[in-house]
Amino acid sequence: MENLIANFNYVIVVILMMIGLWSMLAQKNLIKKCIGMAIFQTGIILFFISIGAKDNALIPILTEASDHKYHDPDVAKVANPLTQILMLTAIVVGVATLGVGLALAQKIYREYSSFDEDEILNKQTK
Amino acid sequence: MLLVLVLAIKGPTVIDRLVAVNVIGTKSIVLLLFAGILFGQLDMFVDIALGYGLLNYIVSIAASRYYQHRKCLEPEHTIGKGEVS
Amino acid sequence: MPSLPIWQFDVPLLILVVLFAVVALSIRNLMGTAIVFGAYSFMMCLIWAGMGAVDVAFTEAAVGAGVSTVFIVSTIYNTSATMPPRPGGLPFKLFIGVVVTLTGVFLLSAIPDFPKWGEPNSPANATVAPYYISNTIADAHVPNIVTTVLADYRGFDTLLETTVVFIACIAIYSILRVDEARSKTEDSGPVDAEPHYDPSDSLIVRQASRFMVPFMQLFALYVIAHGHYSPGGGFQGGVILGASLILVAISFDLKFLLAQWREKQIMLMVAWGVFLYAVVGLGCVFMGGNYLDYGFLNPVLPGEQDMARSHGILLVEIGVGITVMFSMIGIHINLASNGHFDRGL
Amino acid sequence: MDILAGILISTGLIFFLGTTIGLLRFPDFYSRMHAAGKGDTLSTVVILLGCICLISTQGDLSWILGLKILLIINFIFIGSPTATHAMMDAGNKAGAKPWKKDAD
Amino acid sequence: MTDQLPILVILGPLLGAVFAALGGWFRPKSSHPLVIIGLVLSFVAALKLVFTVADTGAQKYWLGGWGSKPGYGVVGIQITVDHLNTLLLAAVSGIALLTALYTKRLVDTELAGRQRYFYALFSLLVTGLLGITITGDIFNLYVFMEIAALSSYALIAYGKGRAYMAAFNYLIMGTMGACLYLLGVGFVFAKSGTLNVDDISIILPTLGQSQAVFVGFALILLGAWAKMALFPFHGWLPNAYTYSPTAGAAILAPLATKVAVYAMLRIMLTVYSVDYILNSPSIQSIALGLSTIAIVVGSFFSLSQTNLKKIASYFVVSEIGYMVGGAWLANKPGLTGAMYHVVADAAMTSALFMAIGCIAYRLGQSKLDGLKGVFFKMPVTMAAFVFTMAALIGVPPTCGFFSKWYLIQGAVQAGVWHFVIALLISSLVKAIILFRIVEIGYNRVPHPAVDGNPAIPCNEAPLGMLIPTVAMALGLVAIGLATSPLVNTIIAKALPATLTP
Repeated sequence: MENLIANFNYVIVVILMMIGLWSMLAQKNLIKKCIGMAIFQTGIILFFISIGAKDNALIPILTEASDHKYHDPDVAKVANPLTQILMLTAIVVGVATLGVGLALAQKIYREYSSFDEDEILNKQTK
Repeated sequence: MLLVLVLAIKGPTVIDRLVAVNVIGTKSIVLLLFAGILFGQLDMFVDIALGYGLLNYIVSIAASRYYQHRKCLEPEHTIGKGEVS
Repeated sequence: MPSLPIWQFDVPLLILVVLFAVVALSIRNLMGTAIVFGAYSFMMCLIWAGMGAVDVAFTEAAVGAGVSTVFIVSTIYNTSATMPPRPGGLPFKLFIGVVVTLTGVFLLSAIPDFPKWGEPNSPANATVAPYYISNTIADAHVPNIVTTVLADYRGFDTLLETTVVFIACIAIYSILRVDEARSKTEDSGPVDAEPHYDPSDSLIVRQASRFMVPFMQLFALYVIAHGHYSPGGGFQGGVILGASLILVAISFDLKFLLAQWREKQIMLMVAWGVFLYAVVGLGCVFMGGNYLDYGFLNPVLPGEQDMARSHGILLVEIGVGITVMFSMIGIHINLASNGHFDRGL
Repeated sequence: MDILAGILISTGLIFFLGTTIGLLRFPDFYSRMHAAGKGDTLSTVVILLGCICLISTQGDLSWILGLKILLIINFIFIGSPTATHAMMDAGNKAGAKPWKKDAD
Repeated sequence: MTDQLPILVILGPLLGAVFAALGGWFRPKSSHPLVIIGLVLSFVAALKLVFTVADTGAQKYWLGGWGSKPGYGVVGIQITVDHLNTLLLAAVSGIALLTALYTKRLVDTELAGRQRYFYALFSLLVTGLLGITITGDIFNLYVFMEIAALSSYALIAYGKGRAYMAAFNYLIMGTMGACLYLLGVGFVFAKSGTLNVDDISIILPTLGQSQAVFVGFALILLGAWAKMALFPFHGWLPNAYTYSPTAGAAILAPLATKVAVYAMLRIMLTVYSVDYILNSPSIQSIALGLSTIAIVVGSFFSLSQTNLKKIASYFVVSEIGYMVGGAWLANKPGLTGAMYHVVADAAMTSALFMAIGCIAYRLGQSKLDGLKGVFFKMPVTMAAFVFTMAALIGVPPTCGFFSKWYLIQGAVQAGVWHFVIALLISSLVKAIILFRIVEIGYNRVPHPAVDGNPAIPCNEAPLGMLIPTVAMALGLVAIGLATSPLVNTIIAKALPATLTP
């Protein structure tokens, strides 16, 4: 239990992912599936970012000001840039996927004039 | 301060949510600036806040355009949505 | 600055985010879902700013909150916002719920094994990452470490990421675009110089947008160009540029935008951005280095190796910006007009 | 300068509190818009002005920062009422009913 | 220039796609040759790499010149061509090249008016698949996975009617798989701190028994399984491949799932190790059970179908079971069989879908009932088809026989009898289906050679489609005959040294 409190962010990640996964699988509405997908992805992004967060660290942009130095900066004082890059990529990939998903949903709606999975299946078998 | 906004978000109807989200957006700008002051690197956060404000504006406009246009196209869908509970 | 109150700042936000997620999925009206999802993304952006990931926050604000909400709204605009109430299906939902809960428990079981939140010496923070922090200035003379890693150390990822955006654009184009034969004839002729406005459209919105768009574009160019020194870069700048044109499309009319940017131009520009990036990489190969090794470009670009890297990064960011900008416009036009390229949101 | 900043920021917060209360307590869409449109814009602008005062004392680049914040203020000042207007219009078209005393 | 070969493998199709996307607007006919040029470049480079690897061992290439830094490990992205992936690399680019030649005619007729971006997407899909195969960085693998996935959604959506729903289901399933994979990468990264495959494999054993690493492994596996449509996740596959246009299915079916299997092999063997697998018997038994069920379910569902394309799709489901099972046997013949089967099955499925595509092109449909007299109408195509089916069943000179031989040997060695039985059942079912098709196609019409019966005009598929099909079918024998050099010089060296013989 203490671990759960100390690693509160991981718990949130898991909860977000459970929400996203649930809505991807259990929701019948296509748009909600897409949004569940996006929530799942943000959960993962949150996970990566919180891996890379450091207590009392500054943002990963070096400045000449105050306790920062251009050359030879204090590594422990700068947040981890690597996870941030990975997540930049993941965000953009996520939006691309969301866009394609929405486009497909629109096309399906054009075909069946419905967003409901069961209704579409009914119309298909007809 | 933010907890009050939670109630606003749960607000009764769709268009009220739109209002609330707009308010949250503007307040987020303020929060971002505060975060910048806390970090001591405000110059980095100002850019984000600017972009944030602009996109918040776009989202509001887009969503309200939705209701403006929808009215002409398919009125039956929109009636009853904006009404107050 | 004394110790940053990362805990107090983030915990309420995190709880709030979960709340938003639940609310977004439980609203029966899809429009409400879209709006609350936008708010969710804004909250996420705040969290990331709080964790020190400014570039991610910027991208999320631009991409996640701004543009993708617009995409969802325009999809709903072309379809329907109502969800018919559907009885039954409870056993299925329960089953999925059990599966998901099991997955969650499985994931939670790993938590005691993780390093503490915010631990500066955790493996993730202490293995490769310090190299980037210590050497960014020496290698590329770019103080924004995120930009260096994005465009140089892991530049290949970014090339592929740009490719992903490019794919998304052409995929959506080929999924949704209809009636190509007809629109071709339209394309060849001049598009109406004086597009007609919906009489119900508001003058106020149009004028305000007219005022804001140039500022936005200027700001976006600043974001791209200044990405070496402040958060931002090709993606963020490209998205904001795209968003400014989306704003034009929303507040005026889709035709107004298409009068300035033909479909063909938009779709060509999308490919040109990727092309620019790939060709900069190829240039490095021809100069004798490995792919994307900008240091070898120093006979062409001004400065020594580190400055050549810096300039190479800038070139690449411009390529990314072009692709992202036009992809966003292309995707928006396709989604908003349901592939007809005539009128929409 | 710090005192001025404090005054401005707390004024903004008070206005913001008013906005929130208004949003929650007002009976119909239009009056809620009233609260949101006015109180929100004003409070944000005032708080941002306070921020400018706060940072103007530190650093040599603060004038650029100040300029940027002024830019934000500018955008909010234009954007927020426009958005409010658009939403009001949208609500009107979507059929939000104004609140009447006897209807309650 | 030789040291630049690894990047050329990926850049060929990538640039080909960009040029095709540009050229499609000026001169629609130009996209096809542009893509072909890119694929030829890639294929030549990949072929050259096979010999280089066989001669000199693994090739490593660091993008941007960011190699290993003392004390930090590899800071950039690494591309690796070693014994494990070089064969698959050559197979993927070769099959892609043949398929690209093959689809020309199909695209012109089937997708008339909509083909502007088809070749660009096709080429990008190949880029993604080659990238998954070649990369030595687990995050880069995710990005390539998404490239391949996004373009395949679009390719499937080129179909009509139910294709959209199939593509949407694939999108949801595929994104879930990719997300689970990414999360697993996150778990591994949180414990190891690096993304490079080689560096992780050095760090992981030092961590000892770590629950996070285990969960990460399980998540990566789940993601890969969802991508490759192993049994519980297979729901999207048959519909997606059946309703996609033939040209799309011809490239998707043989390659997309195999490459996911390869990704799993890479994670299992390079990132983790065989010892790690053997020390987690729960996952091993689950994986073996699932692959057995996959084989059986795939076989039985294929029996009950009436559409040739759908039958072939269910074959894909059952073949996935072969490879996953073989990999999880975690002994020498099993792993050899799995690695060999990845290549062999890519070729077999490709030939199968090409032949079906020819049939569908001429007959206008691919229902079993419509196949009456097809043996007389299209003798060459059907010869290739029967040949491919023979390979799938496992008739000796073809590659299908050898992979099955290794797999059964491995299963017997490990004492996993249910897997052996499933393999035999699957062969049996394929034989039944082959005989059914022969029966319908050959016997249900009056034989034209007998006097008095009407002659059936020979109506072969166009040469542009026929030649790649036949070439691919002959390739099956070629691979089969080349088994022993392939296994001895390349695959045997890819196996981890610690493996019990």
